[in-house]
Amino acid sequence: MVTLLYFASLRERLGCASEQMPLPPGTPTVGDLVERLRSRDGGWSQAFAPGRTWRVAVNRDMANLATPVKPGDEIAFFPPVTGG
Amino acid sequence: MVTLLYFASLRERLGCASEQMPLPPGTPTVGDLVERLRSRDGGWSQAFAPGRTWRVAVNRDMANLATPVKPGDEIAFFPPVTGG
Amino acid sequence: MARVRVQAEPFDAGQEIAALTAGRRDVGAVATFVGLVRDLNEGSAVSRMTLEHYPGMTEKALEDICAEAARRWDLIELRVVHRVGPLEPGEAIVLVAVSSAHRGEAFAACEFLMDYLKTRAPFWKKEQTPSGERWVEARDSDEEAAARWSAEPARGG
Amino acid sequence: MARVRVQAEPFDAGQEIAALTAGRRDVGAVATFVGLVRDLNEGSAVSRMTLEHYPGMTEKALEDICAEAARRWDLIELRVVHRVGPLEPGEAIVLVAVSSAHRGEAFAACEFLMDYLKTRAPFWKKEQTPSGERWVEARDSDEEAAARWSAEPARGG
Repeated sequence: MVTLLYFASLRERLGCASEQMPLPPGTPTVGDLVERLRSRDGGWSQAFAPGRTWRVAVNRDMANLATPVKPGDEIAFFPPVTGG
Repeated sequence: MVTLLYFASLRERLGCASEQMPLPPGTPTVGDLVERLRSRDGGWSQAFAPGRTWRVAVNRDMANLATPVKPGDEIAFFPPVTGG
Repeated sequence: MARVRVQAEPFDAGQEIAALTAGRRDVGAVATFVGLVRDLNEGSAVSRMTLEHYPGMTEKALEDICAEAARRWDLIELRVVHRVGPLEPGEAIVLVAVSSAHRGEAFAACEFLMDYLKTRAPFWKKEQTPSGERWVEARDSDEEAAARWSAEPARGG
Repeated sequence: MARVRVQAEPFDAGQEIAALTAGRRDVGAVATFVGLVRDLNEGSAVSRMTLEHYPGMTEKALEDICAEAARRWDLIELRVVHRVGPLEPGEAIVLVAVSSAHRGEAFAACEFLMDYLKTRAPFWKKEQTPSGERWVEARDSDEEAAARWSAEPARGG
Protein backbone atom coordinates (compact mmCIF):
# COMPACT_ATOMS: atom_id res chain seq x y z
CA MET A 1 0.00 0.00 0.00
CA VAL A 2 1.00 3.61 -0.62
CA THR A 3 -0.57 6.84 0.59
CA LEU A 4 -1.76 9.29 -2.07
CA LEU A 5 -2.25 12.97 -1.14
CA TYR A 6 -3.96 15.69 -3.16
CA PHE A 7 -3.57 19.42 -2.57
CA ALA A 8 -5.19 22.75 -3.39
CA SER A 9 -7.29 22.93 -6.59
CA LEU A 10 -6.59 19.29 -7.36
CA ARG A 11 -7.94 18.21 -3.98
CA GLU A 12 -11.05 20.34 -4.51
CA ARG A 13 -11.69 19.07 -8.02
CA LEU A 14 -11.31 15.44 -6.96
CA GLY A 15 -13.11 15.88 -3.66
CA CYS A 16 -10.34 13.83 -2.06
CA ALA A 17 -7.47 14.84 0.24
CA SER A 18 -5.86 11.43 0.72
CA GLU A 19 -6.34 7.73 0.07
CA GLN A 20 -4.56 4.40 0.42
CA MET A 21 -3.82 2.42 -2.72
CA PRO A 22 -2.39 -1.08 -3.17
CA LEU A 23 0.66 -1.16 -5.43
CA PRO A 24 0.61 -3.01 -8.75
CA PRO A 25 3.03 -6.00 -8.90
CA GLY A 26 6.57 -5.67 -10.29
CA THR A 27 8.54 -2.44 -10.02
CA PRO A 28 5.84 0.18 -10.22
CA THR A 29 6.45 3.86 -11.00
CA VAL A 30 4.50 7.08 -10.48
CA GLY A 31 3.36 6.61 -14.10
CA ASP A 32 1.66 3.32 -13.23
CA LEU A 33 -0.29 5.00 -10.43
CA VAL A 34 -1.29 7.86 -12.70
CA GLU A 35 -2.60 5.34 -15.28
CA ARG A 36 -4.88 3.93 -12.62
CA LEU A 37 -6.13 7.34 -11.45
CA ARG A 38 -6.77 8.29 -15.06
CA SER A 39 -8.95 5.20 -15.55
CA ARG A 40 -11.35 6.38 -12.86
CA ASP A 41 -14.62 8.10 -13.73
CA GLY A 42 -15.40 11.78 -14.03
CA GLY A 43 -13.06 14.33 -12.51
CA TRP A 44 -10.22 11.83 -12.15
CA SER A 45 -9.79 11.01 -15.82
CA GLN A 46 -9.94 14.75 -16.60
CA ALA A 47 -7.55 15.83 -13.85
CA PHE A 48 -4.93 13.28 -14.90
CA ALA A 49 -5.52 13.47 -18.65
CA PRO A 50 -2.31 13.79 -20.70
CA GLY A 51 -1.33 17.43 -21.05
CA ARG A 52 -2.82 18.55 -17.72
CA THR A 53 -0.45 20.45 -15.48
CA TRP A 54 0.20 18.82 -12.15
CA ARG A 55 3.24 18.08 -10.06
CA VAL A 56 4.11 14.99 -8.04
CA ALA A 57 6.31 14.40 -5.01
CA VAL A 58 7.40 11.02 -3.66
CA ASN A 59 8.23 11.03 0.03
CA ARG A 60 8.34 14.83 -0.05
CA ASP A 61 10.84 15.12 -2.89
CA MET A 62 9.79 16.35 -6.31
CA ALA A 63 9.39 13.40 -8.67
CA ASN A 64 8.15 12.51 -12.15
CA LEU A 65 6.36 9.73 -14.04
CA ALA A 66 9.47 7.57 -14.08
CA THR A 67 10.08 7.73 -10.33
CA PRO A 68 9.76 4.26 -8.73
CA VAL A 69 7.36 3.76 -5.83
CA LYS A 70 7.48 1.13 -3.09
CA PRO A 71 5.20 0.07 -0.24
CA GLY A 72 4.81 2.74 2.42
CA ASP A 73 5.65 5.65 0.11
CA GLU A 74 3.79 8.95 0.35
CA ILE A 75 2.92 10.20 -3.14
CA ALA A 76 1.49 13.73 -3.40
CA PHE A 77 -0.18 15.30 -6.43
CA PHE A 78 -0.67 19.05 -6.62
CA PRO A 79 -0.87 22.02 -9.00
CA PRO A 80 2.18 24.24 -9.67
CA VAL A 81 3.05 26.10 -6.49
CA THR A 82 2.09 29.74 -5.87
CA GLY A 83 3.48 30.73 -2.48
CA GLY A 84 5.67 33.59 -1.43
CA MET B 1 34.53 85.45 -2.28
CA VAL B 2 33.76 81.74 -2.21
CA THR B 3 33.69 79.26 0.67
CA LEU B 4 36.03 76.28 0.45
CA LEU B 5 35.31 73.17 2.53
CA TYR B 6 37.57 70.19 3.18
CA PHE B 7 36.41 66.82 4.48
CA ALA B 8 37.74 63.63 6.04
CA SER B 9 41.39 62.69 5.35
CA LEU B 10 41.84 65.81 3.20
CA ARG B 11 40.71 68.05 6.07
CA GLU B 12 43.05 66.27 8.45
CA ARG B 13 46.03 66.43 6.10
CA LEU B 14 45.51 70.14 5.43
CA GLY B 15 44.56 70.97 9.01
CA CYS B 16 41.74 73.08 7.60
CA ALA B 17 37.98 72.49 7.56
CA SER B 18 36.92 75.65 5.75
CA GLU B 19 38.17 79.00 4.48
CA GLN B 20 37.04 82.00 2.48
CA MET B 21 38.84 82.80 -0.76
CA PRO B 22 38.54 85.76 -3.13
CA LEU B 23 37.82 84.75 -6.72
CA PRO B 24 40.30 85.47 -9.51
CA PRO B 25 38.98 87.93 -12.13
CA GLY B 26 37.27 86.77 -15.33
CA THR B 27 35.23 83.56 -15.48
CA PRO B 28 37.03 81.35 -13.01
CA THR B 29 36.64 77.57 -12.77
CA VAL B 30 37.34 74.95 -10.12
CA GLY B 31 40.62 74.39 -11.95
CA ASP B 32 41.73 77.99 -11.24
CA LEU B 33 41.07 77.52 -7.54
CA VAL B 34 42.97 74.22 -7.51
CA GLU B 35 45.97 75.96 -9.18
CA ARG B 36 46.03 78.40 -6.28
CA LEU B 37 45.74 75.71 -3.60
CA ARG B 38 48.51 73.76 -5.32
CA SER B 39 50.81 76.78 -5.13
CA ARG B 40 50.62 76.82 -1.35
CA ASP B 41 53.38 75.35 0.79
CA GLY B 42 53.70 71.87 2.27
CA GLY B 43 50.64 69.64 2.52
CA TRP B 44 48.66 71.77 0.09
CA SER B 45 50.87 71.32 -2.94
CA GLN B 46 51.03 67.59 -2.20
CA ALA B 47 47.32 67.13 -1.59
CA PHE B 48 46.41 68.87 -4.85
CA ALA B 49 49.31 67.57 -6.93
CA PRO B 50 48.27 66.22 -10.34
CA GLY B 51 47.31 62.55 -10.08
CA ARG B 52 46.10 62.75 -6.49
CA THR B 53 42.61 61.38 -5.98
CA TRP B 54 40.10 63.89 -4.68
CA ARG B 55 36.58 64.87 -5.55
CA VAL B 56 35.01 68.31 -5.74
CA ALA B 57 31.44 69.54 -5.33
CA VAL B 58 30.15 73.02 -6.19
CA ASN B 59 27.07 74.05 -4.25
CA ARG B 60 26.57 70.45 -3.19
CA ASP B 61 26.58 68.96 -6.69
CA MET B 62 29.47 66.87 -7.93
CA ALA B 63 31.73 68.98 -10.17
CA ASN B 64 35.06 68.86 -11.97
CA LEU B 65 37.99 71.09 -12.93
CA ALA B 66 36.00 72.76 -15.72
CA THR B 67 33.02 73.70 -13.53
CA PRO B 68 32.65 77.51 -13.34
CA VAL B 69 32.56 79.17 -9.93
CA LYS B 70 30.96 82.49 -8.99
CA PRO B 71 30.87 84.67 -5.87
CA GLY B 72 29.05 83.05 -2.97
CA ASP B 73 29.60 79.49 -4.18
CA GLU B 74 30.38 76.66 -1.74
CA ILE B 75 33.20 74.51 -3.11
CA ALA B 76 33.98 71.29 -1.25
CA PHE B 77 37.02 69.05 -1.68
CA PHE B 78 37.03 65.52 -0.33
CA PRO B 79 38.39 62.00 -0.86
CA PRO B 80 36.33 59.34 -2.65
CA VAL B 81 33.33 58.46 -0.50
CA THR B 82 33.16 55.35 1.69
CA GLY B 83 29.74 55.33 3.35
CA GLY B 84 27.06 52.68 3.51
CA MET C 1 14.66 30.30 16.41
CA ALA C 2 14.74 27.76 13.57
CA ARG C 3 15.91 29.13 10.27
CA VAL C 4 12.77 27.85 8.52
CA ARG C 5 9.30 28.33 9.99
CA VAL C 6 5.80 27.79 8.58
CA GLN C 7 3.17 29.37 10.80
CA ALA C 8 -0.31 30.85 10.91
CA GLU C 9 0.77 33.65 13.28
CA PRO C 10 2.10 37.01 12.07
CA PHE C 11 5.85 37.59 12.32
CA ASP C 12 7.82 40.67 13.29
CA ALA C 13 10.34 41.57 10.57
CA GLY C 14 12.39 43.73 12.95
CA GLN C 15 12.69 40.87 15.42
CA GLU C 16 13.81 38.46 12.69
CA ILE C 17 16.49 40.90 11.49
CA ALA C 18 17.59 41.54 15.07
CA ALA C 19 17.91 37.78 15.67
CA LEU C 20 20.33 37.51 12.73
CA THR C 21 22.64 40.15 14.16
CA ALA C 22 22.22 39.96 17.95
CA GLY C 23 25.54 39.62 19.73
CA ARG C 24 27.48 39.32 16.48
CA ARG C 25 30.27 41.56 15.22
CA ASP C 26 31.06 39.79 11.95
CA VAL C 27 27.85 40.60 10.06
CA GLY C 28 28.31 43.38 7.52
CA ALA C 29 25.08 43.01 5.58
CA VAL C 30 21.52 41.85 6.10
CA ALA C 31 19.21 41.68 3.10
CA THR C 32 15.54 41.13 3.88
CA PHE C 33 12.47 40.60 1.77
CA VAL C 34 8.88 40.76 2.98
CA GLY C 35 6.01 39.75 0.69
CA LEU C 36 2.51 41.02 1.47
CA VAL C 37 -1.08 40.36 0.36
CA ARG C 38 -2.22 43.00 -2.16
CA ASP C 39 -5.83 44.05 -2.49
CA LEU C 40 -5.56 43.68 -6.26
CA ASN C 41 -4.29 40.75 -8.35
CA GLU C 42 -4.64 40.04 -12.06
CA GLY C 43 -7.14 42.90 -12.32
CA SER C 44 -9.49 41.70 -9.56
CA ALA C 45 -10.07 43.10 -6.09
CA VAL C 46 -8.88 40.65 -3.44
CA SER C 47 -10.62 40.76 -0.07
CA ARG C 48 -8.94 37.74 1.47
CA MET C 49 -6.21 35.24 0.72
CA THR C 50 -5.87 31.69 2.05
CA LEU C 51 -2.57 29.86 1.95
CA GLU C 52 -2.49 26.09 1.85
CA HIS C 53 0.70 24.07 2.21
CA TYR C 54 1.97 20.49 2.38
CA PRO C 55 3.00 20.01 6.02
CA GLY C 56 6.34 18.26 6.22
CA MET C 57 7.30 18.71 2.58
CA THR C 58 7.06 22.51 2.76
CA GLU C 59 9.55 22.75 5.61
CA LYS C 60 11.85 20.27 3.87
CA ALA C 61 11.68 22.20 0.58
CA LEU C 62 12.50 25.47 2.37
CA GLU C 63 15.43 23.83 4.17
CA ASP C 64 16.69 22.48 0.85
CA ILE C 65 16.47 25.95 -0.72
CA CYS C 66 18.39 27.45 2.24
CA ALA C 67 21.05 24.75 1.94
CA GLU C 68 21.41 25.48 -1.78
CA ALA C 69 21.83 29.22 -1.06
CA ALA C 70 24.42 28.49 1.63
CA ARG C 71 26.29 26.34 -0.89
CA ARG C 72 26.28 29.07 -3.55
CA TRP C 73 27.24 32.08 -1.42
CA ASP C 74 29.31 32.80 1.65
CA LEU C 75 26.49 33.47 4.13
CA ILE C 76 26.38 33.77 7.89
CA GLU C 77 22.72 33.04 8.59
CA LEU C 78 19.45 32.52 6.72
CA ARG C 79 15.87 32.92 7.82
CA VAL C 80 12.65 31.97 6.03
CA VAL C 81 9.25 32.50 7.67
CA HIS C 82 6.11 31.73 5.66
CA ARG C 83 2.56 32.10 6.85
CA VAL C 84 -0.34 29.77 6.06
CA GLY C 85 -4.12 30.02 6.55
CA PRO C 86 -6.34 33.05 5.98
CA LEU C 87 -4.69 36.46 5.44
CA GLU C 88 -6.07 39.94 4.77
CA PRO C 89 -4.70 42.46 2.24
CA GLY C 90 -1.85 44.36 3.85
CA GLU C 91 -0.71 41.37 5.90
CA ALA C 92 2.77 39.93 5.46
CA ILE C 93 2.93 36.46 3.87
CA VAL C 94 6.63 35.69 3.78
CA LEU C 95 9.94 36.91 5.13
CA VAL C 96 13.36 35.95 3.83
CA ALA C 97 16.46 37.38 5.52
CA VAL C 98 20.12 36.66 4.88
CA SER C 99 23.19 37.87 6.74
CA SER C 100 26.66 37.95 5.27
CA ALA C 101 29.96 39.76 5.59
CA HIS C 102 29.33 41.69 2.34
CA ARG C 103 26.25 43.03 0.61
CA GLY C 104 26.63 41.33 -2.78
CA GLU C 105 26.18 37.88 -1.28
CA ALA C 106 23.30 38.93 0.97
CA PHE C 107 21.35 40.53 -1.88
CA ALA C 108 21.92 37.68 -4.32
CA ALA C 109 21.02 34.97 -1.80
CA CYS C 110 17.90 36.82 -0.65
CA GLU C 111 16.59 37.17 -4.20
CA PHE C 112 17.55 33.58 -5.01
CA LEU C 113 15.65 32.30 -1.95
CA MET C 114 12.51 34.18 -2.99
CA ASP C 115 12.72 32.99 -6.61
CA TYR C 116 13.21 29.37 -5.58
CA LEU C 117 10.60 29.54 -2.83
CA LYS C 118 8.06 30.87 -5.36
CA THR C 119 8.60 27.93 -7.72
CA ARG C 120 9.70 25.05 -5.49
CA ALA C 121 8.04 25.27 -2.08
CA PRO C 122 4.60 23.66 -1.87
CA PHE C 123 2.30 26.58 -1.05
CA TRP C 124 -0.91 27.43 -2.87
CA LYS C 125 -2.85 30.67 -2.72
CA LYS C 126 -6.61 30.99 -2.98
CA GLU C 127 -8.10 34.46 -3.37
CA GLN C 128 -11.52 35.73 -2.43
CA THR C 129 -12.67 38.15 -5.16
CA PRO C 130 -16.03 39.84 -5.90
CA SER C 131 -16.78 37.00 -8.35
CA GLY C 132 -15.97 34.26 -5.82
CA GLU C 133 -12.97 32.21 -4.77
CA ARG C 134 -10.19 31.34 -7.18
CA TRP C 135 -6.88 29.52 -6.96
CA VAL C 136 -3.96 31.71 -8.01
CA GLU C 137 -2.26 30.33 -11.11
CA ALA C 138 1.48 29.88 -11.34
CA ARG C 139 3.21 32.58 -13.35
CA ASP C 140 5.66 32.12 -16.17
CA SER C 141 7.54 35.18 -14.85
CA ASP C 142 8.25 33.33 -11.60
CA GLU C 143 9.59 30.33 -13.53
CA GLU C 144 11.79 32.66 -15.55
CA ALA C 145 13.04 34.41 -12.42
CA ALA C 146 14.02 31.04 -10.93
CA ALA C 147 15.57 29.82 -14.18
CA ARG C 148 18.10 32.65 -14.34
CA TRP C 149 19.90 31.22 -11.28
CA SER C 150 20.85 28.12 -13.26
CA ALA C 151 22.34 30.25 -16.05
CA GLU C 152 23.94 32.99 -13.98
CA PRO C 153 27.11 32.24 -12.03
CA ALA C 154 27.10 33.24 -8.36
CA ARG C 155 28.31 36.82 -7.93
CA GLY C 156 30.77 37.52 -5.14
CA GLY C 157 30.34 40.27 -2.56
CA MET D 1 9.00 60.25 8.57
CA ALA D 2 11.15 61.73 5.82
CA ARG D 3 12.32 59.27 3.22
CA VAL D 4 15.95 60.32 3.73
CA ARG D 5 17.47 60.76 7.18
CA VAL D 6 21.05 61.25 8.39
CA GLN D 7 21.30 60.79 12.14
CA ALA D 8 23.61 59.86 15.01
CA GLU D 9 20.87 57.84 16.76
CA PRO D 10 20.28 54.13 16.11
CA PHE D 11 17.29 53.20 13.95
CA ASP D 12 14.80 50.35 14.27
CA ALA D 13 14.65 48.33 11.03
CA GLY D 14 11.29 46.80 11.94
CA GLN D 15 9.78 50.22 12.52
CA GLU D 16 11.07 51.50 9.18
CA ILE D 17 9.60 48.49 7.33
CA ALA D 18 6.32 48.88 9.22
CA ALA D 19 6.16 52.57 8.25
CA LEU D 20 6.38 51.60 4.57
CA THR D 21 3.39 49.27 4.80
CA ALA D 22 1.20 50.68 7.60
CA GLY D 23 -2.40 51.15 6.47
CA ARG D 24 -1.59 50.17 2.89
CA ARG D 25 -3.10 47.32 0.89
CA ASP D 26 -1.28 47.86 -2.40
CA VAL D 27 2.25 46.91 -1.29
CA GLY D 28 3.24 43.43 -2.45
CA ALA D 29 6.97 43.60 -1.74
CA VAL D 30 9.39 45.29 0.65
CA ALA D 31 13.11 44.80 0.10
CA THR D 32 15.35 46.00 2.89
CA PHE D 33 19.09 46.23 3.36
CA VAL D 34 20.91 46.89 6.62
CA GLY D 35 24.66 47.50 6.66
CA LEU D 36 26.56 46.97 9.91
CA VAL D 37 30.01 47.68 11.35
CA ARG D 38 32.19 44.56 11.22
CA ASP D 39 34.94 43.92 13.74
CA LEU D 40 37.28 43.05 10.87
CA ASN D 41 38.10 45.01 7.71
CA GLU D 42 40.93 44.55 5.22
CA GLY D 43 42.57 42.09 7.59
CA SER D 44 42.61 44.37 10.65
CA ALA D 45 40.56 44.20 13.83
CA VAL D 46 38.25 47.20 14.08
CA SER D 47 37.26 48.37 17.54
CA ARG D 48 35.38 51.48 16.51
CA MET D 49 34.16 53.28 13.39
CA THR D 50 33.49 56.98 12.97
CA LEU D 51 31.37 58.26 10.12
CA GLU D 52 31.84 61.78 8.83
CA HIS D 53 29.50 63.40 6.33
CA TYR D 54 28.92 66.68 4.48
CA PRO D 55 25.78 68.13 6.08
CA GLY D 56 23.44 69.43 3.44
CA MET D 57 25.09 67.74 0.49
CA THR D 58 24.67 64.26 1.95
CA GLU D 59 20.90 64.62 2.30
CA LYS D 60 20.69 66.11 -1.18
CA ALA D 61 22.76 63.29 -2.69
CA LEU D 62 20.56 60.68 -1.00
CA GLU D 63 17.40 62.42 -2.25
CA ASP D 64 18.85 62.49 -5.77
CA ILE D 65 19.62 58.75 -5.59
CA CYS D 66 16.06 58.04 -4.39
CA ALA D 67 14.63 60.16 -7.22
CA GLU D 68 16.75 58.26 -9.73
CA ALA D 69 15.50 54.91 -8.36
CA ALA D 70 11.89 56.11 -8.50
CA ARG D 71 12.45 57.11 -12.12
CA ARG D 72 13.89 53.72 -13.06
CA TRP D 73 11.40 51.45 -11.30
CA ASP D 74 7.74 51.46 -10.38
CA LEU D 75 8.07 51.94 -6.63
CA ILE D 76 5.61 52.85 -3.90
CA GLU D 77 7.94 54.22 -1.21
CA LEU D 78 11.64 54.52 -0.47
CA ARG D 79 13.51 54.94 2.77
CA VAL D 80 17.19 55.68 3.42
CA VAL D 81 18.52 56.11 6.96
CA HIS D 82 22.27 56.58 7.44
CA ARG D 83 24.04 57.06 10.73
CA VAL D 84 26.99 59.36 11.41
CA GLY D 85 29.42 59.74 14.32
CA PRO D 86 31.04 56.98 16.36
CA LEU D 87 29.77 53.40 15.97
CA GLU D 88 30.80 50.08 17.52
CA PRO D 89 31.16 46.74 15.68
CA GLY D 90 27.74 45.11 15.48
CA GLU D 91 25.93 48.43 15.18
CA ALA D 92 23.85 49.21 12.11
CA ILE D 93 25.20 51.96 9.83
CA VAL D 94 22.64 52.21 7.07
CA LEU D 95 19.16 51.07 6.16
CA VAL D 96 17.63 51.15 2.70
CA ALA D 97 14.05 49.95 2.23
CA VAL D 98 11.88 49.96 -0.88
CA SER D 99 8.23 49.03 -1.28
CA SER D 100 6.63 48.07 -4.57
CA ALA D 101 3.77 46.04 -5.99
CA HIS D 102 6.15 43.30 -7.17
CA ARG D 103 9.39 41.88 -5.87
CA GLY D 104 11.60 42.37 -8.94
CA GLU D 105 11.35 46.15 -8.71
CA ALA D 106 11.85 46.21 -4.93
CA PHE D 107 14.99 44.05 -5.07
CA ALA D 108 16.54 45.91 -7.99
CA ALA D 109 15.86 49.36 -6.53
CA CYS D 110 17.17 48.37 -3.10
CA GLU D 111 20.46 47.09 -4.51
CA PHE D 112 20.74 50.11 -6.82
CA LEU D 113 20.25 52.49 -3.88
CA MET D 114 23.03 50.80 -1.92
CA ASP D 115 25.43 50.75 -4.88
CA TYR D 116 24.83 54.43 -5.63
CA LEU D 117 24.91 55.45 -1.98
CA LYS D 118 28.29 53.71 -1.59
CA THR D 119 29.83 55.68 -4.45
CA ARG D 120 27.88 58.97 -4.58
CA ALA D 121 26.82 60.02 -1.10
CA PRO D 122 29.43 62.03 0.85
CA PHE D 123 30.19 59.82 3.83
CA TRP D 124 33.66 58.85 5.00
CA LYS D 125 34.58 56.07 7.40
CA LYS D 126 37.45 56.15 9.83
CA GLU D 127 38.40 52.96 11.65
CA GLN D 128 40.10 52.45 14.98
CA THR D 129 42.48 49.48 14.65
CA PRO D 130 45.23 48.07 16.91
CA SER D 131 47.77 50.09 14.87
CA GLY D 132 45.82 53.33 15.19
CA GLU D 133 43.19 55.22 13.25
CA ARG D 134 42.86 54.94 9.49
CA TRP D 135 40.51 56.31 6.87
CA VAL D 136 38.79 53.59 4.90
CA GLU D 137 39.79 53.69 1.24
CA ALA D 138 37.24 53.59 -1.56
CA ARG D 139 36.96 50.18 -3.22
CA ASP D 140 37.09 49.42 -6.90
CA SER D 141 34.45 46.73 -6.31
CA ASP D 142 32.00 49.42 -5.16
CA GLU D 143 32.66 51.45 -8.30
CA GLU D 144 32.11 48.36 -10.40
CA ALA D 145 28.88 47.54 -8.58
CA ALA D 146 27.58 51.06 -9.27
CA ALA D 147 28.77 50.99 -12.89
CA ARG D 148 26.66 47.96 -13.80
CA TRP D 149 23.50 50.07 -13.38
CA SER D 150 24.50 52.23 -16.32
CA ALA D 151 25.03 49.20 -18.54
CA GLU D 152 22.13 47.07 -17.36
CA PRO D 153 18.58 48.01 -18.42
CA ALA D 154 16.03 48.26 -15.61
CA ARG D 155 14.43 44.87 -14.98
CA GLY D 156 10.66 44.77 -14.51
CA GLY D 157 8.86 43.05 -11.64
